[in-house]
Amino acid sequence: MEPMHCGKPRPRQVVVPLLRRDSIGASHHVLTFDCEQPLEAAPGQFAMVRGAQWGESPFLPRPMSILTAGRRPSILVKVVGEGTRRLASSEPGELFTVHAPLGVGWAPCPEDRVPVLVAGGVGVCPLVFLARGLTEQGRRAIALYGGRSAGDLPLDDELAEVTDLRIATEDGSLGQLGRVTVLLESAIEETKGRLKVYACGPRAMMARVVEMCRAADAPCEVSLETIMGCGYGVCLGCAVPKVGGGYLYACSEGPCVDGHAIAWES
Amino acid sequence: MEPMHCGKPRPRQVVVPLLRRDSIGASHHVLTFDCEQPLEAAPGQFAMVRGAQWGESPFLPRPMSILTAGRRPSILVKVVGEGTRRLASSEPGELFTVHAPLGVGWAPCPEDRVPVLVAGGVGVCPLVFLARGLTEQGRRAIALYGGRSAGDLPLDDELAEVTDLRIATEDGSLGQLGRVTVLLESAIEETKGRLKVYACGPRAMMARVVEMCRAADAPCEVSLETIMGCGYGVCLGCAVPKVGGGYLYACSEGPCVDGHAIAWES
Amino acid sequence: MRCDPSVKVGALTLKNPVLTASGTFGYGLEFEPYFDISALGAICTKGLSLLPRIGNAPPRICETASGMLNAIGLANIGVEAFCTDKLPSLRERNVTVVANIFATSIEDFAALARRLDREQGIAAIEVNISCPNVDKGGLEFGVDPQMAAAVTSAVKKVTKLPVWVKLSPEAGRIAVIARACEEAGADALCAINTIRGLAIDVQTWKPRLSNRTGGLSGPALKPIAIRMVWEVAKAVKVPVIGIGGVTCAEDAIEFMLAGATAVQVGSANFRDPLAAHKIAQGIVDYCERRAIDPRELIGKALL
Amino acid sequence: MRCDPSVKVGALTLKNPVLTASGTFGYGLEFEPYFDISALGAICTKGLSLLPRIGNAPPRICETASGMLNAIGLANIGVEAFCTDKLPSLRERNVTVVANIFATSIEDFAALARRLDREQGIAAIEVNISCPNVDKGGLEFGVDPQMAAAVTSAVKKVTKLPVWVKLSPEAGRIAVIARACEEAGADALCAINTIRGLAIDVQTWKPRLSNRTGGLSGPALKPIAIRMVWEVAKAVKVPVIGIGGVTCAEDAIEFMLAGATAVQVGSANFRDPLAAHKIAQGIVDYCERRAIDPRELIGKALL
Ligand SMILES: Cc1cc2nc3c(=O)[nH]c(=O)nc-3n(C[C@H](O)[C@H](O)[C@H](O)COP(=O)(O)OP(=O)(O)OC[C@H]3O[C@@H](n4cnc5c(N)ncnc54)[C@H](O)[C@@H]3O)c2cc1C
Ligand SMILES: Cc1cc2nc3c(=O)[nH]c(=O)nc-3n(C[C@H](O)[C@H](O)[C@H](O)COP(=O)(O)OP(=O)(O)OC[C@H]3O[C@@H](n4cnc5c(N)ncnc54)[C@H](O)[C@@H]3O)c2cc1C
Ligand SMILES: Cc1cc2nc3c(=O)[nH]c(=O)nc-3n(C[C@H](O)[C@H](O)[C@H](O)COP(=O)(O)O)c2cc1C
Ligand SMILES: Cc1cc2nc3c(=O)[nH]c(=O)nc-3n(C[C@H](O)[C@H](O)[C@H](O)COP(=O)(O)O)c2cc1C
Ligand code: FES
Ligand code: FES
Repeated sequence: MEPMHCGKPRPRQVVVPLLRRDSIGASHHVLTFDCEQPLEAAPGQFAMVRGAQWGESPFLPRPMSILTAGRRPSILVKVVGEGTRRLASSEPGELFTVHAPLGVGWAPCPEDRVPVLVAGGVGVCPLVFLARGLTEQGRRAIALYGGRSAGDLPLDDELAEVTDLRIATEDGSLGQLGRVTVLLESAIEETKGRLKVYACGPRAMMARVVEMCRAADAPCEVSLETIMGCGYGVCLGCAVPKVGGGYLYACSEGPCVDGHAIAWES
Repeated sequence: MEPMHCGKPRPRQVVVPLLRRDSIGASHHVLTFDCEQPLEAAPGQFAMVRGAQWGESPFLPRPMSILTAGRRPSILVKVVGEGTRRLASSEPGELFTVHAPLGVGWAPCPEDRVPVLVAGGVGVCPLVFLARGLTEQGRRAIALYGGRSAGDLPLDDELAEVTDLRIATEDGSLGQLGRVTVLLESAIEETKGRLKVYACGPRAMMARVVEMCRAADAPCEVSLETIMGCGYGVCLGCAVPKVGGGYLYACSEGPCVDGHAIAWES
Repeated sequence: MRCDPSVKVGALTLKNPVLTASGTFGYGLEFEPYFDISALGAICTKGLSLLPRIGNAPPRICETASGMLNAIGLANIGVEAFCTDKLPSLRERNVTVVANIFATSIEDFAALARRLDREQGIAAIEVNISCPNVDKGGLEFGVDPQMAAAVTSAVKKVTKLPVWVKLSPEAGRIAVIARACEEAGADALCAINTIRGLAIDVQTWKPRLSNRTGGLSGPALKPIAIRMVWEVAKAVKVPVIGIGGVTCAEDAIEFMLAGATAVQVGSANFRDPLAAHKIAQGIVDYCERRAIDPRELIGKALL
Repeated sequence: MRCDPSVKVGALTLKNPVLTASGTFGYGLEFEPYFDISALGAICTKGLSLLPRIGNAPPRICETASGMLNAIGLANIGVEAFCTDKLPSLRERNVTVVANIFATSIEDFAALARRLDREQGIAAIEVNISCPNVDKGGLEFGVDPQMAAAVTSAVKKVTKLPVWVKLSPEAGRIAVIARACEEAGADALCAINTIRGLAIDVQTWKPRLSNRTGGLSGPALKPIAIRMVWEVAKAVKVPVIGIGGVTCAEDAIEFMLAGATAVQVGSANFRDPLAAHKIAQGIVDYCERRAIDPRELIGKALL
């Protein structure tokens, strides 16, 4: 895997039309945009997205992981509030400001470790992108994907194409009964601790994953989902407490960061 | 013509989908809504309209003359700012709050006078509605319709169907060269002053029409287009200065009022 | 669980915590076609003065981002006409009426209260010491604790009705004014009135309102209003009534969590005549879903 | 007509009337990938304190209707690191730099100014006496005319740089503070900083920000900001720089018509890194269309 931290493509803000909206169930929607100039992005980077016609409210753009780059970049939106509701109900042709690529993507996986991707809900996006990159390099990741029930696992098919996918649901409606951490336990055993974990999902999940990796002495990167104002380092709104005090800024020092560096308890 | 002031239908606010949008040139759009319960309205009454998904900004609904009533009521929108831009760019299926019928419509035309409708721009709406009502009663109005050029005369065909229509444009691109007041001069002569004028259009036009009617000793009703907050008499935002001091409220005492009662100069 | 939405504002029990704000609900009777307004916590009348006022020249309102400016100039029919033409109908309909009053001198405030005290069917007097849109007597009373206290006690002295004082957000420290009014006998404090704003037309280079400045209301104002309600609620023991940008039940609940016993719905009435009614219902729904009593919300975020 | 957009703020000539507001533009270098920031009127740095500050615990921001609340807590790298790590690059790029400073005592304000006075490449010092988001030393200086004047003259005494004072909207009478600062030697007045607001999560019953209150910025604030700029511009002779909710050229022009010589673009930078650049261009377009000089706009609606 190529170094993703250096030689980062330059972020730009463009106004582009929505090309298509693919809705997966009621609350997940893949939005694909039509860009004249291809969007170059590395797995784990994100975009700040806002409807060009939203007027003054909602005021700020919304951070969204980049699912695919290129001329037709896409994101996966889960409806949680007004901004995501508007994104989810937009129609092809509508104009959006897309500010991307932003942030620091995933770091390469050491040759001697198995990449294990742990996804929860929409946290799957940056991991699908990562898995595709790994596949291109001829590496195959193990993916662990969990949710409350089968309906909370968008893009499971996409993930299955490029990984060795294992699923857990809390209600047992798909895959193993229980949380994704059960799957991680097996994966740690299976790889005899020679794994590198990449995790993205709810905060509580990521905290638990990091804890398990610490016990197994395994590296663990996480993609942080904090509230963001600007997405490019100028508002200082996205502070995340670090181990040992102080804060890191999720948008410019992350979103992909060393999970062991985060003070999860705070 | 039945008395429109009394026995007014009760106003209601409903949430209804846009059924169709018919655009006339770039800046005029007829919006037709789909109401379960028919909208009962008298010519000259108006609706307060707002997109149900606009969020908090634009904040207020926009007053729009009712063009047609019934199960599929319609309005004609001219784009002048953010609210009308949003109305004009909305797609069938989008939901709107429609609060109608509001205000006092046109008063009946005395049997011994010829109804003469003077329209400027989108002021044509309440006059088309009026002309249709008059036609149903077996009366035919003279309509005088003016604008800067041919493109400023939406619904001229609709008006021609139900009136004896005469057109004036300032650039001479359609009808007589000049302002609509030139046509009014002839109409006053033609009817030997036995006319009742109904006018709706830009303030300056209405002021001039009222002045000419005063000189001819003819009754003249106008439909006021003031800024409105609520449209139903509770914000006191729509004050219009009266002859002799004080204000009348365009939404509850109008929009159709005796033109001679308005202090146009102020 | 069926919840009982009634709240007590001092000795007065309101059917529910949703009132309508002065100047945004006419005299109440305008809502006849829409719903039974006696079901509301209360309605606050348009500000009443001793003599009728015709108000400011137009334009009186304009829209701003998520809000609006108004400079109505306290147009009203006068206290006398209110008592004879409006109040009897309201009384007949069993509406809980709060009479909002406005004057340019302490004497006139007292005279208004004295006049209203003679009437049946008024639940409380709301003293507006915070109107930004009149030449005289609006803000002075609201930004100076001594003046605010003087108006409050002058009104208290001449009426047995509960006296609510409506605070201005333009006082540097709203809690200081609030405490002064409480000490002077206010039975409840209402916060906030509008904040003065200005909008200029970049085509004509003229202010959008004839009065130049106007009071900002609507959702734009809400975070400031919530903060002020929180500050006032921490500073006083009497009930606080929250006002500013309430458009939905969640907004009302936010005010209650910040310390408000009840809320007033203002500009939202312009968008939807049923706004207050729906908000009251929404609070009941929220509380039933959570199996709590609406009164439990009051001040829960005060910590 | 080709128009020359430059404006004079006291003795200082700015390339155009569009600056970027403190705390919304980092230290400027973050904009390297987007455009040449030396083309701006000026950039105001994130508020600098004597020692680095890590800022408040998250959440630090939340969105409100047409605006946002922030309680960053003046996180900054400290004046020393600014002078050694950031300023040289800015100087090299010919950026017009306004150093925004913040302290909790008059002595520290003076110390900051003294330190900055030693550096080349600083066009002016902007004294923030109006930060609502710190425990100490934010608002006290901004709401009391004596204190505001004391800070101003302490800073003036130790620097030859132009001193701008950034006013708080929370002073009861902003014009009084403005006049006090002018008399104490301020070379320009910047208005306004954010107004404190509060937002509460109705699910968790907790404030949305860890600091509880935060400063409201964005278009929601604009009418209040315009009104205050108008009041300040009427009260003083020194230039006024307008801030609050500027998102487009029309907003900037509105501020200028109200009396501002220049404007600062704040939260709008979060939506669009090119916001300030586009606004500067929009003002030129507006003026060329009307064949006027941008300076002619200043105060045209003051009457
Ligand atoms: C780097 C990054 C990548 C992300 N990728 C995706 C993605 O691919 N797909 C997706 O659906 N979502 C993603 N998110 C989360 C998404 O940004 C938020 O869900 C969205 O901003 C909420 O906006 P809203 O207006 O719908 O909700 P609001 O009404 O603003 O808030 C609703 C709830 O969501 C919380 N919230 C608000 N903003 C954020 C935020 N930035 N992150 C997390 N929670 C938030 C609020 O605290 C509140 O509880 C990502 C966030 C980050 C920081
Ligand atoms: C009774 C009545 C009937 C109307 N009927 C129609 C109609 O059938 N079709 C139509 O296109 N328009 C009609 N209007 C005018 C329409 O309401 C306004 O054009 C609209 O509210 C402007 O909203 P906006 O957000 O687009 O413009 P804004 O951005 O709010 O303002 C743009 C410009 O329009 C002016 N304006 C704002 N509100 C009004 C208003 N209520 N009346 C007049 N000017 C206003 C502003 O002062 C400004 O100069 C009617 C108005 C009234 C009072
Ligand atoms: C058009 C209008 C007229 C108002 N008139 C009065 C009034 O007469 N007396 C008063 O105390 N407040 C008056 N107010 C203030 C409101 O009662 C309320 O305090 C303010 O609008 C904030 O609430 P909102 O954001 O819900 O509108 C008026 C507000 C508006 C918008
Ligand atoms: C995230 C954020 C941080 C800010 N930090 C500072 C600061 O450090 N110093 C300061 O004087 N003002 C600060 N401000 C205030 C802005 O400079 C500006 O006065 C305010 O945001 C209003 O302008 P706006 O509406 O254009 O954002 C900050 C504002 C925001 C939103
Ligand atoms: S989101 Fe603005 S600094 Fe990170
Ligand atoms: S528009 Fe509100 S009273 Fe007429």
